[in-house]
Amino acid sequence: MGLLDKQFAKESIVVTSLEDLLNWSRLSSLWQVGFGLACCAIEMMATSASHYDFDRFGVIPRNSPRQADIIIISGTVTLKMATRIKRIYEQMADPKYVISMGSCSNSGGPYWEHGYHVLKGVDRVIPVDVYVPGCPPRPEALLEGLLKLQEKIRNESLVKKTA
Amino acid sequence: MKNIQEIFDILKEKFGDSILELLTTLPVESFITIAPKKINEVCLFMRDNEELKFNSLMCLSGVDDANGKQVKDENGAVKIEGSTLSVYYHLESTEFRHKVTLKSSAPKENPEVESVALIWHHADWHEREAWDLVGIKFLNHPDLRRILMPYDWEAGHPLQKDYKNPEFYHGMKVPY
Amino acid sequence: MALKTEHMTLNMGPQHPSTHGVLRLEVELEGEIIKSVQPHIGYLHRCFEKHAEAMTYPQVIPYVDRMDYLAAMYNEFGYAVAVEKLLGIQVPERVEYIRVIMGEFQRIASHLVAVGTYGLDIGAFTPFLFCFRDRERIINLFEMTCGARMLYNYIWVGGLSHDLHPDFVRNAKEFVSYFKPKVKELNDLLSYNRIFIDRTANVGILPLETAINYGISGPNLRGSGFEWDIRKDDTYSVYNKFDFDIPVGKGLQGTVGDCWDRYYIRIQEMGESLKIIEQALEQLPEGDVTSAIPKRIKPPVGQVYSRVENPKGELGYFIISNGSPNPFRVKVKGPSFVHLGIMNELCKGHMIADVIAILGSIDIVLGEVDR
Amino acid sequence: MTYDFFSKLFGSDLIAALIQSLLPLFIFILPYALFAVWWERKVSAHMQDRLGPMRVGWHGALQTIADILKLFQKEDIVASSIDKPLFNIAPVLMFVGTYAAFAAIPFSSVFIGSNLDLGVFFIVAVSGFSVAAILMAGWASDNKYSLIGAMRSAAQIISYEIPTILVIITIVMVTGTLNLTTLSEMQTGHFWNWMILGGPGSSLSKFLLIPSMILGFGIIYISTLAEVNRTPFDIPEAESELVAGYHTEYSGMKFAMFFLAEYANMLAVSSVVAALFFGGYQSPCGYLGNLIGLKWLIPIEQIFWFTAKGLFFVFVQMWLRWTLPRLRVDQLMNTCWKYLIPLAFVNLIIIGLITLI
Amino acid sequence: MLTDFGRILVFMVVSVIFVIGAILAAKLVRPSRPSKEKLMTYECGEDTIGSPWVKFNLRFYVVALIFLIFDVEIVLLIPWALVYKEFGLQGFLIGGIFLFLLGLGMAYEWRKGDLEWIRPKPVPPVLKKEPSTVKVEVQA
Amino acid sequence: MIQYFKNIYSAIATIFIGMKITFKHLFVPAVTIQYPDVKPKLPDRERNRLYVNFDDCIGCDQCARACPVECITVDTVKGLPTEDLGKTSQGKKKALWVTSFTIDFAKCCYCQLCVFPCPTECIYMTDIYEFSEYERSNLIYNFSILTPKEAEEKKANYARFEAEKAAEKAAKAAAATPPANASKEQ
Repeated sequence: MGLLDKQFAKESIVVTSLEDLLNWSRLSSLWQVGFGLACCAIEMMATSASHYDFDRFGVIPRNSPRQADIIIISGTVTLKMATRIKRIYEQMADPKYVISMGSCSNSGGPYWEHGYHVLKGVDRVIPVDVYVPGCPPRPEALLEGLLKLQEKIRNESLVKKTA
Repeated sequence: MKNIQEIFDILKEKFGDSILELLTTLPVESFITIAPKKINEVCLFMRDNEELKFNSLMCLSGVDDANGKQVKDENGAVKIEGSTLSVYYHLESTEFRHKVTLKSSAPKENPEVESVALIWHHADWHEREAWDLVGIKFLNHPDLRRILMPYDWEAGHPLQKDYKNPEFYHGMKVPY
Repeated sequence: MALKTEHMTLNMGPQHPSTHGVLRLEVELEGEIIKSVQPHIGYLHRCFEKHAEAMTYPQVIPYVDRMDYLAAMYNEFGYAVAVEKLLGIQVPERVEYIRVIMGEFQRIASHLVAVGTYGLDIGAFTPFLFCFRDRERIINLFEMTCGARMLYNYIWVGGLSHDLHPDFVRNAKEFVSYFKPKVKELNDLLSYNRIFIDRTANVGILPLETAINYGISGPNLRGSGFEWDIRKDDTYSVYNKFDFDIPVGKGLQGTVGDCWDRYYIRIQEMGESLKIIEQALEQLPEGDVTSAIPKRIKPPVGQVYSRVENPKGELGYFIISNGSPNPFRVKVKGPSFVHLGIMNELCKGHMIADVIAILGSIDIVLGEVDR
Repeated sequence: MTYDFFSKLFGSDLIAALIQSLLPLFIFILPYALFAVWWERKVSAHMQDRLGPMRVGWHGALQTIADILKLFQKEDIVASSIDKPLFNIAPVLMFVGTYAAFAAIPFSSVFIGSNLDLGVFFIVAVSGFSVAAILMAGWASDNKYSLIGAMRSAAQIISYEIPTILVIITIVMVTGTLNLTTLSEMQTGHFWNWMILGGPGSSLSKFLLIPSMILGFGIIYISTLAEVNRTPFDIPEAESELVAGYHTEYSGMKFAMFFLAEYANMLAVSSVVAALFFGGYQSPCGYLGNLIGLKWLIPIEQIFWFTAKGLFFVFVQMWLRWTLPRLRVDQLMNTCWKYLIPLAFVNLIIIGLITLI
Repeated sequence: MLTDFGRILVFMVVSVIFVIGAILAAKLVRPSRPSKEKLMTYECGEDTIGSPWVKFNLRFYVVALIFLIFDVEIVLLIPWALVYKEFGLQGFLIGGIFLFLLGLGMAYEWRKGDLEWIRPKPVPPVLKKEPSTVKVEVQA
Repeated sequence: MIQYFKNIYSAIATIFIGMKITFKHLFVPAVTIQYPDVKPKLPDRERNRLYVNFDDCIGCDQCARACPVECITVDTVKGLPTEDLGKTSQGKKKALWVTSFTIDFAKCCYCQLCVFPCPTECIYMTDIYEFSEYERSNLIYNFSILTPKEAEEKKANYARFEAEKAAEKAAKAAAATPPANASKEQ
């Protein structure tokens, strides 16, 4: 049972500063599952290419989900693919995050109405942290989504939330 | 370079009854209709004949003609009965530079068409696609499985005009 | 060796770094030798054909973009050509020229991705990023013209959504002069690298007759040494007004039709495309680009099969119209779909690493394979 | 020697040895590994017209620390079908092999973990640990990619050991010693005393040796590249074919250990190459300490030169990695058996003849 | 006084402790949320087909064998390399003969093709002209 | 034999050529745009998030019909003849209350087809691309300036108006025709 599985009842200086350190390290080194689905994957590649350079944020593609922290669902999730995506997500080591990139993975996108083989939103199989709209989103939009995710991680807490 | 009339004449002479008709009234493209059980022989002839040499199959498409009449079943779902499923073959000869369109129709209840997968090898996948999406059975096809849809898809052939999508697939909700 | 090793079945994909998307290859191995390769596709089947039946003719265009998303402009081009044939309309000359310019830019962009990812497959990371860097410039040109980076909805039936941006011609010329030395650099870095040649030459040889029978087209067919290009051999638009060559595979580093040949065709084609762009920019006529767009598109009953030379090969549209504003049936013959069918034949007897090399050299896009 | 110093200070050999062994880990290898990972990312980025890590610290200087801290919090997945003992031992063994090699590398004239007479051979032998570790990792993972990667890796590393040893023998033939400290001491003075330029002295044979030595350097550098699985010989972890090779199933800290070992290994082989051919910790142009009469400055300068040379060769490894595609496994074996080994043989004989003159 | 190798033992012990310590220390922090799917073997998200633990290619043993021969011979060469200069040309020739034999063996292996990594010449796909008439069962 | 040395030479030579190129690029300034700090100027035809200038919207539903994705939903209710609904900036009189005008940006494919048919040019694409969200429901934008309460009110108003009109009509009809007939009609 590690620290990250625990929930402290009370806040204390040690807990919060440790939490800050851990959150900082997690948010600045989000390794990504090297995984592209469709059109958005090309924009994702463009984001890691020279002009936008994902590496600036510490994002590097790892091909094995075991070593990755973040999965960017970049494109249309079909029914055939959905079970695989679920498994790849499952096989990532905790803590892990999901960015849903583009209309298709947000809600089925242009294929929501007649797409008999399209999953209408990847959040039906895995929990999504950030939705990046666009079809495909500009690389900057993806980066902005990443910043939003970093913001979310920064606010994560080991302290039990009191309602 | 031969035009479609000349090709039709050659075929008619060779195969007679299997070649049903030549339709030239359409505004853009004309096509030759061929009996579905004879299509493989005709195609083999067209590929190997010295005058025709259709060595390339450009495209093979399955189409649900939806030319029957609409029937509502007890659940209110619309079904089309008595229509035909057709296969269109677009052939080309890279040597003589002529092209031709063939069409072969089979009734929807028993959509059996002879396979040309061993004549032009890439028809293999096209036919699998036509089976998968439209539901045309290709006789003597080496490996007629679904290709685009999951192998365990049970709800039928989605490009048929009266196709109904299932509610759930492997526990995932399908409609929006 | 008399002793046989057991066969091992290995899945490559759908999440695999070099299957270019969500392709799954089921590889049967004996040691490292391939016994058979079974491609499983459909992981990106987005029901294009069903959508096309539910949309009006102009509404299909955004979906057409999303098929071969690396060459969206060319997909639109092909679709527009097909529907115009069905409608029997003539489009203004300026529109044709702009279409050709855009199409050729798209060809360069698509080939850049093909070449770059091919380098990545072989293990060279830097050329990949160089290619994407140059592609970004082309994308900027597109973005300036129509506002989108990848999926343009720019070429419409009968015309274009926008006229060229006033700065376009200048920027395009700038790009042409910028890009020429980059091709040489890419050649030095990758194409003529000894390791790269060893990895690709004499690998995955595709004889011409087999290629034709398997329906291979485009750069892959030319790589097998057949001078066949729909832009010249079944000309459409205004391609007959330009002077350009069709590069064919000559087996410079090995046998005709090997991976290196197919790769090098793409490099050469980028140069040819630059030539076409230069000529088109010179001859660009004046005119209105939206004048020929029909108000309501309602083609007569009939059917058309029309094909264009997509960067990946022969892209055919088979459209059946029943006289309504929605197409009755649209069937797309995507070159990638056809090319993938020969994987098994090409890979037999090679090693695992060669599967990647072969797959990269036939340059598929899964969006087009599965539609 | 630092060992004697500590030994006197604490009056115990064991404590001295402990300190001696902890020092390189904490003052050298960990900082170096942190630096090298960041540096590799920076070098690759700038070669590709990018910037690399920028967001944490100055030009992303804290990036690796964040990475390590993050890997620290990552779940450790031990899949159900694997061979658990082997799976757990592999990262330990991998790191031990690498780290033990550092025991015999002279960081300066006063600091060496263990001044073995068989120094070079010890390093070569101990690097065989990594073969075992990789094989274990690959086998235990119950993963096809891992297994293929491990198999390739084993074949690759043991094959490339032969040219390495053959080149080392040529050095032994010229110098008559296997002790790395002695070897480094021999190359003192200026850079023309380095082995790559024929070693110390000014006889005719020195000049005759130069081409052979350059060839020998080329061979050993290529083989060491292969031994640490760097591009163009990175087929065991060939990303585009085998996902992540032998460490596909590893996550969290265990993966971090493989990572650390990889970078430490890069430095280890680089320093061996530097010690054999480029004077080890020796300065190329005399010591400032000698010049101004401060004797204690010399070891510090030596550490500097040692680091500089080591890092330079590590840089070349990175440079190659971001330039070249990777070889196929059969070509890899061909390169070794048909090119490097015969050439090393011929080189050996030529050097033997020259030294007789 | 520890011997030289004793010190190396200390080095090894330290590194073992370091690795195990680091992994155990991480255990204090890291979460542990195993699930059935997570503990499955990763194979690109697909079900694995068969075990990877199959009989592997003999080629690897051949390489290992050749390596072993070379390694043993090289071990014999080291003492020779250290001292041959004392015996002049004669000393060199003794080693030289040995090396020659080694080289001869290598040349033999080369000729025999044992150095070739198995790479059967792949045959380019040849077109089968005639369609087969064998009936293939159609899957419904 | 010559081939053997040629191979070695070509390998080394090409490797050096490659290394020269990459080394040169170490000193080429990076092309990277440091996004959150530097934002590039986007071209004026940029196609990102849609914006509806609601003052100009007449509720004609053209955009919703042009949309291939059907991510635009426009609900309208007729204004009362007595009400003044305001004018568009081009001086066209509005006749419909647009009770809701939602665009679901989680579905939108940014194809710009909705922009062209708009008669008042009130729907257009902007260059705002930074609008990622933690919740998908936040991606549904409602452009209508009417609050739900107002919308309800308008609907009720119109329903009442309709009812009144119908009643009036019925009364008129009842007055004009014999009651027996009227009951038959109903």
